[in-house]
Amino acid sequence: ADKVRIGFLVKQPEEPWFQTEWRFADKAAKDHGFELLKIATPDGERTLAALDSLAANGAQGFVICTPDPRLGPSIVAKAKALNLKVVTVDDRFVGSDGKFMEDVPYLGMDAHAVGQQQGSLLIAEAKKRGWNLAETGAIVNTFEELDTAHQRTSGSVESLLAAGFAKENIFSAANRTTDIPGSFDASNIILTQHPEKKHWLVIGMNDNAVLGGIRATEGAGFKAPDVIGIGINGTDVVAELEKKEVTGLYGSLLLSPNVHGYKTAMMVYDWVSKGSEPAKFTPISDATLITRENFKQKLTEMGLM
Amino acid sequence: MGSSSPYLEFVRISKSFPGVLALDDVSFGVNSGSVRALVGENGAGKSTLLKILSGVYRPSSGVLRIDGSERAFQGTSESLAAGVSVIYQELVTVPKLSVAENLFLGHLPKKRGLVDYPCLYELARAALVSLADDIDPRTPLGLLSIGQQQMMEIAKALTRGARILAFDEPTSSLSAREIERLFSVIERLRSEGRTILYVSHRMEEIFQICDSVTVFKDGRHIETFHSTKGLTQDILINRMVGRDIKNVYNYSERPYGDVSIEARDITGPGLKEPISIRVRSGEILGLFGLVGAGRTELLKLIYGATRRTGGEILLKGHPAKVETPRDAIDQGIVFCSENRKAEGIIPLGSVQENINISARRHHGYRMGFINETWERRNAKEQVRSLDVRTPSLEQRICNLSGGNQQKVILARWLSDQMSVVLFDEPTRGIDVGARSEIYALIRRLAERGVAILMVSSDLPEVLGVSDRIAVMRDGALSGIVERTDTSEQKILSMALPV
Amino acid sequence: MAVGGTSSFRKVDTSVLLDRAGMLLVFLGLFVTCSIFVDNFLSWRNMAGLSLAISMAGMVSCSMLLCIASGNFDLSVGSVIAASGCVAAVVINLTGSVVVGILAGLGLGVVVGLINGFVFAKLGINAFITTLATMQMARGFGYIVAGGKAVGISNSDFFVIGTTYFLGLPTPVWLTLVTFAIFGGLINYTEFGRNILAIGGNEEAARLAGVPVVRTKILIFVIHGLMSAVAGVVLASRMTSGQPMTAIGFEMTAISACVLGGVSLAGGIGKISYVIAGVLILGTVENSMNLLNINPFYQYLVRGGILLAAVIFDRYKTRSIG
Amino acid sequence: MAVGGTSSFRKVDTSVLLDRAGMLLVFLGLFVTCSIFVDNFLSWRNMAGLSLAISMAGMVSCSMLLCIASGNFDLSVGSVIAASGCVAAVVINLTGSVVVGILAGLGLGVVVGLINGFVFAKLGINAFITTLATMQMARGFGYIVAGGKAVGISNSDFFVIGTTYFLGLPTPVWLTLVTFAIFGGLINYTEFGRNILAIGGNEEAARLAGVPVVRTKILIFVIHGLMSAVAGVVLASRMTSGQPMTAIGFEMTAISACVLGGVSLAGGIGKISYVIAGVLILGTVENSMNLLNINPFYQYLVRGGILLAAVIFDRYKTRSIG
Ligand SMILES: Nc1ncnc2c1ncn2[C@@H]1O[C@H](COP(=O)(O)OP(=O)(O)OP(=O)(O)O)[C@@H](O)[C@H]1O
Ligand SMILES: Nc1ncnc2c1ncn2[C@@H]1O[C@H](COP(=O)(O)OP(=O)(O)OP(=O)(O)O)[C@@H](O)[C@H]1O
Ligand SMILES: O[C@@H]1[C@@H](O)[C@@H](O)CO[C@H]1O
Ligand SMILES: [Mg+2]
Ligand SMILES: [Mg+2]
Repeated sequence: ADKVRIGFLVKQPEEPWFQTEWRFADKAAKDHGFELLKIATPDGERTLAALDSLAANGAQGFVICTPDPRLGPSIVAKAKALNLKVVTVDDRFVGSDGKFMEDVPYLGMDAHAVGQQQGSLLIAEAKKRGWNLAETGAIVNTFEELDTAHQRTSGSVESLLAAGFAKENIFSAANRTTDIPGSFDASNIILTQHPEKKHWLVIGMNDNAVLGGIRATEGAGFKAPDVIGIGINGTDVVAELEKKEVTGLYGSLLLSPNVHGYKTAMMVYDWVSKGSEPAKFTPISDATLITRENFKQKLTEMGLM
Repeated sequence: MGSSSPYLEFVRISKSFPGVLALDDVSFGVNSGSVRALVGENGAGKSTLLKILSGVYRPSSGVLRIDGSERAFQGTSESLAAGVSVIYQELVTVPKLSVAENLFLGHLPKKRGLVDYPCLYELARAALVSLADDIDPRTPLGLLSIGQQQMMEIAKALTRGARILAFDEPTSSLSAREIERLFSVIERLRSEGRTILYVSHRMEEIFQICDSVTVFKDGRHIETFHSTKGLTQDILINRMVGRDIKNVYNYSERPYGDVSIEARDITGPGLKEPISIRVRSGEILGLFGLVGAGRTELLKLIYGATRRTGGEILLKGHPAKVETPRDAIDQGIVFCSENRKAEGIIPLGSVQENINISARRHHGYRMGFINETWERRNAKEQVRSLDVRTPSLEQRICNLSGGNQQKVILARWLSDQMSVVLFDEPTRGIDVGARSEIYALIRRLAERGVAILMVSSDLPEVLGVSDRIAVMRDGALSGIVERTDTSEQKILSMALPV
Repeated sequence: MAVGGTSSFRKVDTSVLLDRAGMLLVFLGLFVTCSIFVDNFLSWRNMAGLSLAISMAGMVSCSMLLCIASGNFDLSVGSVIAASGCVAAVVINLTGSVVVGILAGLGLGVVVGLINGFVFAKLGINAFITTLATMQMARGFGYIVAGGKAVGISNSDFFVIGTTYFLGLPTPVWLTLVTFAIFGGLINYTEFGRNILAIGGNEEAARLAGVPVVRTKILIFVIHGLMSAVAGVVLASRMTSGQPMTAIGFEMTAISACVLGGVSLAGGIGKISYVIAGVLILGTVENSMNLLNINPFYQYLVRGGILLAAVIFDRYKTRSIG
Repeated sequence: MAVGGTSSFRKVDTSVLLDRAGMLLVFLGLFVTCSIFVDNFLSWRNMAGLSLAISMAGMVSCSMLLCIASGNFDLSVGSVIAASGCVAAVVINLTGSVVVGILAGLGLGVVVGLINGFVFAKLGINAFITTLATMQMARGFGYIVAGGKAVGISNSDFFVIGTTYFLGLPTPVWLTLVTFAIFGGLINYTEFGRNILAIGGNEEAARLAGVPVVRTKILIFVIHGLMSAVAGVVLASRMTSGQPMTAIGFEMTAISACVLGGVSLAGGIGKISYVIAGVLILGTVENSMNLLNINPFYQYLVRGGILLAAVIFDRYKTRSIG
C-alpha cells in the first residue's frame, strides 16, 4: 500500500478511444511503479460517487474526462474536500460563468479545431477529384445532445463554408443514437431528399458517425469515387480501411489517445509524488490524416496496432 | 368391479400449509358408477382434497390410488392424462379467449399441426348442447355472466372424457333450471360407470343425486354414509356442524318504513328494457332469475358500478347522485358482489385489510391516518361474529377457503353503517351452519331499518328470506310478488323464457 | 371489454370494425398526413429507406409480442443484437466461413434465450430481473468478444444478407415481411400460439387445463433470443461489422412498438397487426421528423406528443365516430 | 378460531422470518462479504460515499414503489430529474433567487406528474405509453430550457442542499433517510397507502369497495413527479449545474431497485424495506466493483451475475434452510 495510487476516470469506457487512453495510462503506471484505478463515470452522479470511492481507496489524485464540462466546479470542490489532485483530459472544465476553468491543468485538443480540419480536408479532397461543388452535397451527422459533438460538426461546417461550399448544399442529419445505425438512418433521409446530388461529403463527430453515412450512400447506389468521408478518432476505421474494395471512407483524423493517456497519468503522478505541478494547458497538436495508404504505418508508429 | 376394491381411494392423506393443517389423515374410497358427496363446514378441507386429486397440491403424506395403482400427480397435466377432471370452486378461465378455446384449452383439435377452427367450433357446440345451448362458442368468454361461465367450466371438464370427475360447489351460482341440466348430465355420467365426487353446501341436492356421503370436519374424515337411505338433512348437518340447526330461515314478519331506495327507469348494458324497483326500509326484496337474466347488471347499475344510460336513483324520495361506488357508499348504499375472486377480494391483502378497506373511511381514520386500534378491533369482532376460519388476522385472504373468503367479504360490508344493502348471491359457498347465522344477520339489519335487495339463484333461499320477490327474465323485470301469495312453481314460471 | 348497446346495432358494428383496425387506422391517418405535408415522403426511395429503417424493430417486435402476450417482457434484446453481431463477425474472421459465423451468432441468441427461459420459467425468477441480468451479461460478453471495438468483417459474401435488393426492396425488409407472416401464423394457427395467449390471459387457468406452461415459456424466450440474434446478424451485415455498442435501449423500441400498437402489457393479447401498426407509426414519425429537418431538441417534444396523440385518438375514435 | 397445524411449528416460523427479511438478508450477506474481501470498503469515507451514491436512487425508488405497488410504472423519472435540475438552474440564474428556482424545478415535476396522472387515470391510456411520451417530452424540454448544454449556477447558496454535511453525513443522504421514513409511513399508516395496495392487488374490487381509484392514481403520479424533481434539484445542487443529459435510463435503476428488493411488477405489494434492500444491493455492487478496479466490460458480467445470484438465492433460501 506504499505505492502511489491515482485514478483515471472516463465518461465512456465502451469507446475504443478511452480504452486506448487507459491502456497507455496503465503503461505509464507500470513504467513508473504506481497504481492506476480506472473508473467509468458516464454521468455526473457517478462521477461524484467515483471520487468518493477513489478517496476511500487511498488515491491522491486523478485524471478525468468528464461526462460534462459544467461539472467542473463540483468536481474541483469535491476533489479539494477529499484532498485529491485533478488533471483533465479531452474535455476542459467550464465554470459557472461559462468560461474555461483555466486554473485546472488540462491536456487535450480543441474539438472545434479538429472539426475544422475535417471540413477542410474534405473540401480539399473533393477539389482534388475535380467535383462540381454545385452537384455535391454534404451530410452532417449531428448529435446536438453532446456539446463536444456539436463543436466538432459545427467546426467542420465552418470550414466548408469558408472554402466557398454553398450553404444550401449542407444538410444536417440529426442522429438519434451515437452508433452506426443511428447515423445510417439519419443520412439515408438526406440522400432521399436530394436525389439530384451526384457526389457526397460525409461529416460526423467521430468514425462511427461517418461510417453510418458511408453505408447509407452505398445503399443509395453511390460508388466509392463519388463519396468522401473522413472520420475522427482513427481507431474505429481500421477494419474499413482494410477492406479489399475501396469504400467511400477516405480516411480518418487520427488523434492520439495514447499520448493523452500516458501524459496525463504521468502529470498526476509527478504532481502527487514529486510535488511538481503540471502546466495549466498542454495542447496536443493537430490530428494526422490516415488513409488506406498510410494507416498501417501510422498506427504502428503510435503503438495503436 | 367388485365393491370391495373402490375405483378411487384416498389413503391416509394429510396436507399442511404454513400454520394450518388442512387435511389430517384422511382415508376413504369411492366406487365407479357412483356419486359421492363431500360435505363439511367452510374450511373443512374439501377443496384441498380435490386439488390433491388433480395434482395441484402434493399431499404432505399419504397416497392416492386409482383403479388399484398408486398415483402421485406432479401437476394437472398428469392427472388430466390419467383421466381425472376437476371443476374447481373458483372460476379459472381465460376471459379474452373465446368460449370454444376455453373449452378445449390444452387439447385444441389440430389438422396438420395447425389449429382446426371449424372442427373446434363444431366440438364446442356439441359440448355445450346439453348444458348451455344458448352460449355461442365464438364469444369471448369474459362477456358471459358468472353463471354462464360456470356452465362453461362444467362443459370443459366433460370434454376430457375423464373416468373420474370432481365437482367443487358447481351449483353455487346456478339457478334451478341449470341445476336440473347439470343433474341429468351427472346422471348420465354415473350410468356410464364414471366415478364422481360432488362438493356442495346445498343439502337437498345431495339427497337428489348422491349415492353416498362423506363428512369432513376440521380436516378430518368424520364418517362415510354408504347410502342415503335413512339419512336425513338433520343428521347430516349435525355430523358436519356438531349441533342441530332448526329453522334455517326463521322468517318473521317485520314492520316496514317508507321507501328507502327507488331505481326509476334504469337502463344500461345487460338490460333489455327500463327497470324500476323500490325497496322500503326494513324490507328484504329477493331478486330471482335464471342464469344471465341480468340481475347482477341491475344491481351494478343501481350501485353506480356500471354507467347507466338512463334512469335515476332516489333515496328516501329524493333524487340522489350515485355515479360511482364511492358515491353510493357515502350515501349508505353497499354492494356485495357475487364474483368474489374478480370483484371482491384483494388477494394479497390480509384478512384484516380486506375487512376494513371500505368502512375505515367512516370510522377508522383521522386525517388520512389509519386507526390501527379500531381496525384490529373491528376485524376481530367481524371474524368472531361470522366465524371466519383463519389462522390469524394477518393471513392473506387468498389462502382462506372459498366460504371463508366469502365471509370476509360480507364482513367488509357489515363493518359500515348503511341504509341500503345490495347483496348478489351473499351465501355463495357458505356452509349450512354459517348460512343460518347470515340469515339472522340479514334479518337483524332489516329490523334496524336497512333496505335489502338480495339476488339469489337458490329458490328456497329467496322464498325463505324475502318479504317480496322480484323476478327477472332475459334482461327485463317480469314481475314482483308478495311472499304470501307465491310458490316455487309460480316464481319459476315467471323466470323461464316464454 | 366492449359494452355493447343493443339499441343501435349499426353504430356498434362500425365501432367494432374501427376497434379491430385499431392502430392501423391511426397509422393510415398519419401516413396520409405525411404524404400530403412532407416533401419526398412518398417517394419510392424514401419508402425503401423507411422500410429498411424499421426492419430490425419489425423483426424483434414480433418475438417480443410473444413475450408480452404471455404477460412478460424481455429486456435483453438490445444486448443480444449487439453480441450476436460481434460473435458472427469474430467467427467469420476466424474461420473464414460465413455460414459458421452466422450459426455462431444465432447460437448466442439461442443460448441467452435458454438462460432467460430456464431462470424465468423453471426457477421462477421474475422476467424483469432475469432479462435485466442477461442484458448486462450479453452486453459485457459482446464487448469482450469484440475486444471493445467494432469488428470489421473480412469476408464480403456476408454482406449479401444486409445490402442486396430483391424486387426493388432491400433484403432485410423481405426478411421482416417473412417474419410478420410466420409470427402471424404462429399466434393464430398453432396450439403454441394459443397457449401463449392463454398463459398471458390467465396462467392459472392454462396450467389447470394442462397447458405445458413451463415448456411454452422457455420456448418463447428461446424464439425471442433467436429472433434478436437474427436481427443482430442482419444488422452486422448491413453495417459490414459487428458492433458491441449498438442497439442500446432497443428493448424499449420493441416494447413500445407492441404497446403502442395496442398489445396489453398485462398479457393475453397478441395480434400481429398491432405490432405492425406500432412499428410503422414509430418509424414514420422518426422518418418524417428528419425529412422535415426538425431541430433535434424539438424532435423529443414531437415524438412524445405524437405518441400521446396516437393512443388518445385510438382510445376515443370509437366514441366520437361510433 | 384457527385450524392450527401443530406438527412443524418451529420450522415454519424460521422460514417465515427469513421470508420477511427477504432481500435485506441478501444485502447483509453481500455487505459482510464486501467488508471482508474488499479493501477500504468498510472505511467511514467509503460508507459516506456509498450512501451519497445511492441517495438519488433511494429517493426516486420510494415514489416509484407507489407506482409499482399500484400495478404500473413511470418511465419519465430520468427526464424529470434532468429537466427539473435545468429549470431550477435557469430560474435561479434569471431571478437570482434560490427559493424561486427550487420551486420552479419542483413545479415542473408536479406538472409532468399531473399530465401522467391525468392521461393515465382519467383518459385511461396505459401508463407505459403515457410515461414514455412524457419521458421524451420532458427530456426535450430540458434540452430546450438549457439551450442544449449544462447550465452553471451562479448563486452558490443553492449548493448548500447538495454539498454540505450534517452529523458527518452528506445532506442528500439525510434527505433520503427522511424520504424512506415518510414513504414507509405513507404506505403503512395512511388510507392513501392502503388504497394504492388495494388498487394494485385488484383494481375492480378496490373500485367497488369505494376506493377513489382515479384520484389515487393521479396522486401517485404527482407524488412521483414531485419526488423526481426533488431528486433533480438535489442533483443539480450537488453538480452545481443543471444537466439536460443526466439520468438517462434512470427509470430502469429505480424500477430495478424495487423489483430486485421483491416488489412485484404485478402490483399489490409495497414494502419500503424491499426498496431499501434493492437500492443498497445495487449501490454496494457498483461501489465494490469500483473499489476492486474491475475492468468495465467484466463489470457488466459481474453486475448481471450478482443480480441473478441475489434473486435466485432469495428465492431458495427458505427452501434450503427452513
Ligand atoms: N394455499 C393455502 N395456504 C394456506 N392455507 C390454505 C391454503 N389453501 C387452503 N388453506 C387452508 O386449508 C383449510 C382447508 O381449506 P379448503 O379450501 O380445503 O376448505 P373447504 O372445505 O373447501 O372450504 P369451503 O367450503 O369454504 O370451500 C382452510 O383452513 C384454509 O384456510
Ligand atoms: N358489459 C357487458 N357487455 C355485454 N354483455 C354483458 C355485459 N355484462 C353482462 N352482459 C350480459 O348480460 C347478461 C346478464 O348478465 P348478469 O351477470 O347480470 O346475469 P345474472 O342474472 O346475474 O346471472 P348470473 O347468475 O349468471 O350471474 C349476460 O348474458 C351477460 O352475458
Ligand atoms: O466522445 C469523444 C471520443 O469519440 C473521442 O473522440 C474523444 O473525445 C470524446 O469527446
Ligand atoms: Mg372449498
Ligand atoms: Mg349474477
